[in-house]
Amino acid sequence: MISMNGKAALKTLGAATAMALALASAAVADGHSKVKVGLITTLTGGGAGLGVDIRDGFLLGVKQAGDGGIEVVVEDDQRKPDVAVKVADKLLQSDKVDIMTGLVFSNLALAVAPATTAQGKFYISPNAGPAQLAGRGCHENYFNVAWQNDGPHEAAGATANKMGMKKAFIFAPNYPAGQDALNGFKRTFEGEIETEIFTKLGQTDYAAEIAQMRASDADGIFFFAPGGMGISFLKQYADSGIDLPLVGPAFSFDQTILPAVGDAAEGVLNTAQWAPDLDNDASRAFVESFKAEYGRIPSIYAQQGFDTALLIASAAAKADVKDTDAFRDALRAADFTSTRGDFRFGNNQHPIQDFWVRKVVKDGDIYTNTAVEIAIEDRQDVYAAECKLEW
Amino acid sequence: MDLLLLIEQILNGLQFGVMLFLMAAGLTLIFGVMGLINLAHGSLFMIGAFAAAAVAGWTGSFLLALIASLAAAAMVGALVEITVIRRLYDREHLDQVLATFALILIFSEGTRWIFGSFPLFLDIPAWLKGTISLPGGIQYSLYRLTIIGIGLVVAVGLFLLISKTRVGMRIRAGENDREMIGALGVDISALYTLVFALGAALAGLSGALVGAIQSVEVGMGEPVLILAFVVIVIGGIGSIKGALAGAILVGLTDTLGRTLLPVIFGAFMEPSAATTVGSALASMLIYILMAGVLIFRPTGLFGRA
Amino acid sequence: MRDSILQVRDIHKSFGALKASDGITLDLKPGEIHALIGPNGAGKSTLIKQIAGGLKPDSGSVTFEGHEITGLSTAQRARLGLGRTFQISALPMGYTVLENAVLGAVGQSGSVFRFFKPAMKDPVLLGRARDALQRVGLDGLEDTITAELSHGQRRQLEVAVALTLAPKAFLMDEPMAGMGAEGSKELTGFLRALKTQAPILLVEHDMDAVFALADRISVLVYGKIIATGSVDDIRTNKDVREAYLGEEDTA
Amino acid sequence: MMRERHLNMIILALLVLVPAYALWADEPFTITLATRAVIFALAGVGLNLALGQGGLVSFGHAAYFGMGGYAMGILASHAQSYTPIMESPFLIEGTNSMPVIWLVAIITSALLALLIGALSLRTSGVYFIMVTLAFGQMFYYFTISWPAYGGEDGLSIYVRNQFPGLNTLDPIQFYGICFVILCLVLFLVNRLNKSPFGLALMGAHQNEERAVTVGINVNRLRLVAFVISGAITGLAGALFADLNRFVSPTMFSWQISGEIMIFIILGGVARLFGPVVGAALFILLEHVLGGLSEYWFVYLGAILLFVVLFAKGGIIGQLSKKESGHEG
Repeated sequence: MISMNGKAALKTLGAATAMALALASAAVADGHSKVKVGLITTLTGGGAGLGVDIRDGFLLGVKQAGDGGIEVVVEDDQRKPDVAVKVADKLLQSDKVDIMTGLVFSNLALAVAPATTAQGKFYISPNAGPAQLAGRGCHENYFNVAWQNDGPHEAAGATANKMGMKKAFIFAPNYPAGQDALNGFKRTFEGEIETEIFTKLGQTDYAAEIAQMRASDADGIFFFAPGGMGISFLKQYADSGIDLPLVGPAFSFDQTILPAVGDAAEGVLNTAQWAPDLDNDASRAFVESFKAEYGRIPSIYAQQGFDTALLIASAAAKADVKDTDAFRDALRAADFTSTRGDFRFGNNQHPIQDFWVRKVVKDGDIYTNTAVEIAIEDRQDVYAAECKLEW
Repeated sequence: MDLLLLIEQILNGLQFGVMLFLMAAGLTLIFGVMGLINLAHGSLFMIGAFAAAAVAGWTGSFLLALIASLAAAAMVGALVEITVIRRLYDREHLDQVLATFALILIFSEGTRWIFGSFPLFLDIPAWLKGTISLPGGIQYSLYRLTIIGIGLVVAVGLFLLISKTRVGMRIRAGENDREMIGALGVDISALYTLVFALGAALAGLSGALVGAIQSVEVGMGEPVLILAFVVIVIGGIGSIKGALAGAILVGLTDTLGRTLLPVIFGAFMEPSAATTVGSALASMLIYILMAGVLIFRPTGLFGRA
Repeated sequence: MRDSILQVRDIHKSFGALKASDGITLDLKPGEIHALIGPNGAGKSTLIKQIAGGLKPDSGSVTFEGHEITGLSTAQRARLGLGRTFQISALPMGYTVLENAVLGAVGQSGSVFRFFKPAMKDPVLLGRARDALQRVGLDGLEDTITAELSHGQRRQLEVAVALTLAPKAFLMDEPMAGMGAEGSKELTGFLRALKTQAPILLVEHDMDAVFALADRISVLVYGKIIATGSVDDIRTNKDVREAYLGEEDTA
Repeated sequence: MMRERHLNMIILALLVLVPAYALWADEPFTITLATRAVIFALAGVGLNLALGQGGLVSFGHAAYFGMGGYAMGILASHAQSYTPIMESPFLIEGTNSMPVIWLVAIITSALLALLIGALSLRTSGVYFIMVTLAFGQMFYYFTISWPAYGGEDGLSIYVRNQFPGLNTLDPIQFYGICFVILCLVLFLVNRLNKSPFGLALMGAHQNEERAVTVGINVNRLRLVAFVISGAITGLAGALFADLNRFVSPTMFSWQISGEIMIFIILGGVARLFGPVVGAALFILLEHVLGGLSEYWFVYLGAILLFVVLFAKGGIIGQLSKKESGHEG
């Protein structure tokens, strides 16, 4: 069914958890200071679903790692950069956290991460991976556990090649992440771009774009439309009767929004670093425990939050967080069992990892994703070359 | 761009306009009769969509869902009118703005409290799915065509309601002279509640109709609200006719703008720059339209001086 | 014969089919009170707006002290010296009596765009304001909030504000409206004294006051002046009796 | 109950004492919060001039707040990257000097207010509210979709801008700068309120007909007030950008316009210190309620609704017996 990555670790959940617990308690026993983590994420307003999943995944990870060594302070950013900066100040100045994490959106991460690292604290991104922080603007205290933003789009380009797409109709909202998305796709896509369109950020009616798709000569569509925009597009596209194949990054097909899209998404291929049925023990154990704890299937955001917690726990077990250099080395080692299988950091402290092609399937009453095959193996982002960090 | 595509885009603009009309009609009616600016109108749009999604989820019936959206929005509207809004009629616009802004905060987060942070599912019913062939070979979404139809029926219904019925006569009297209508022995507070509930129901219906092809989520109402304001400013406050004209003008401008502008810029710029500049300008186009109307007709196309 | 200060020449104004001003010609001479009377709907408000500003005639002209003012804004006409009072008191109700008068002085002096020096400590503005208040007999109520004034006092304040403009003519819209008999009588005396400073175009419903005060009367019916003349001329004018007084009798 | 003047003195004293205490107790975050409150207050003082004194209910003051923010962001980002803003027809370079940035923020936001004001003031009442809101949204969408200065990502300025003789990165010193500016603006606005201009502006708000018939060009009067108002809010935007060392299109969003209005109504419309009290209270509520519940906006909405419906005159109106110069 699912091809197993040959190099994937074969540890059982029990072993993984036991080890994490052991390491965490060992950390305290070693006299390492407690690690204080500030988690800022979007808990109110439009993007709250993603933030809730990151938080829940992270807290589950902390819990499984044994909560003795890590203390978490959660704050809401309301999806406003200035609020994010304010609560970041609170966490740094008032709560005196050692590590910051949690932000969902790139524009918020760009507001918070540089200020955090400039104060000698770590920022470990569980989601947003803007190019600015991966290339020339990389920082020794900035880590990304999810992906550089272009990754899923590059994987989508590779997937389009595998699908046999020759002339692509591509669109994304007109904002930096959207512009990066189209560039990422074009980087790996080998066919020709038939039409390229920028839609308005937050646009919910795609009738005009769908009409253009119908009129075009394209043989496939790549799109990036996160959140509500994706729900709207997929429903309207399904109703349009156009049968060009779709491909896109997971953001329009993830567990947080699939129930709202319904059968309009069924069968569509999309790309991410993880899928809920990924065939490795750590992932299986994570999905089971997340379901048991929260009563829903975890999204990639939850998975990223979970992995972030595991990474921090693994470093805390090795080094004292007050010893910044040692702790950084421990983070760089990425000595944890990722739910996505292989995981290591590149020189810019962003993941080098496989991206999967996933397919939306109906499992009973629930829509979810199943991993189909690897889209790109061991992918490192292109910005890493511009990063001057040396370990 | 060929003619068929252009016609299809005009239909899309029309459909978008009709949807805006359903929002703007309620807003303009409420302003015309009660002199109230209601920012929470977008919340009623959202409530309609959530009610429809919830009922469609329980019963599986889209018609019941539409009825639920009308009923829920009208009920919430009437409730809000009785508890909060009627204290605002004699207040300054500033108080009205802030009180209804407060209502937005309460409704948005209250909805999230009840329904959770994730978007809800609401789909087009099977009997409205797919496309039909129009003369000339245009394949057009049956559902979007239905929205245009419903919008036009509502528009005609509103005109008839206001021009032919007793309630309509009272509404017109109320627009012209608020004291007069009280003197005529009409129960003015009941009339106001009715008008507010009617406006709310239209917003709720609009939310449900749109919810089937978009995302039913918290905060879905405010972008539409702001567009509805632009519609009213262009059409003239208090005028149903103006709301219809303004809505269709905004719908067409926005839809045609975002498809045509990048093409036009493409004629003399390199493609990716044309896409960027064209899209940036398209996002501002309806506001530029509004500014243009203001320069020549400060009270809107159908507004009274 | 002395030149007119204000002249209205053949102005026309229509709203659709309704001819609100149908060739009106009218003038105001120094030292006189010229009353404008007419039944409801005769077009008095329309005429006043065309004289004071706010409504532009379709044709015809309004001249004030030799200046053509037909195209000027209300504010510009005011600065030329056209003082105005309203039927319903138009005063900032939250201001004190003195503040209201100073506001008039600010408008008169053209000092609106001074941002730093306090208006209520400016001796020139204060002097002008207090002077005007004294003339209408409100000098004891300087610090009273306008909203707390009686109806008659508000009328007086309206006149005082108009006085701060050192007007060359007054345009008064029903100053007697809502006044008791006592108040009307007092105001009548005041207006009679005022006309020597600047003539008054008086629009008034109170016939007793009009007949007691006016030097000349013009009668406006359906957008036309049907008669202009002295009090006696008007009393005896057949057309007026028919069109106006007759109508009033049957009303 | 006390006189409004005494209340204002107490407020000023608190604005000195709270940060001083925070400094002594080594709670830098409290200073950050106070700085935020002072900057929001300044934005509110700007809007209050148009809204309170002038009766111009602008629902689009985020446009000037954002404009000030971007004035800072653009100048500082060019200074940061050592690239000129433009080279022809003449050279304009970036800068990281606060006074220069403030000046540019004031001028650009004043010009923007002149443009929007000239168009919007053709309308009145509820049209004006909607039109200003729509223009604000226009700039919001423009900044998101225009890629040159970061689009939705905004601009990060890594080092706070410079003020001669001060270390602006020290929270208390930056607070001091903001506080002094607020005091200065409050002093100037107070003079303005009492000047012939202020008398005419508030007079025209209460009775436009009267202002016109005493010969005041009300349109020009309001436009000037609107421009000054926009300029003050723009200055606040520049400071806010420096506080966060970050600007983004959300500074243009309509929620910001709404929040600036909230400061005014919470504190008291057309009262000099209304926005100051309102902003401080808002920050406090945000801090306290935000910690209580994920759904704290519901409580904020309820409090706001209560104040609008039942506590006319805002906090200052409730605490002081003297009515302000006119009926709010």
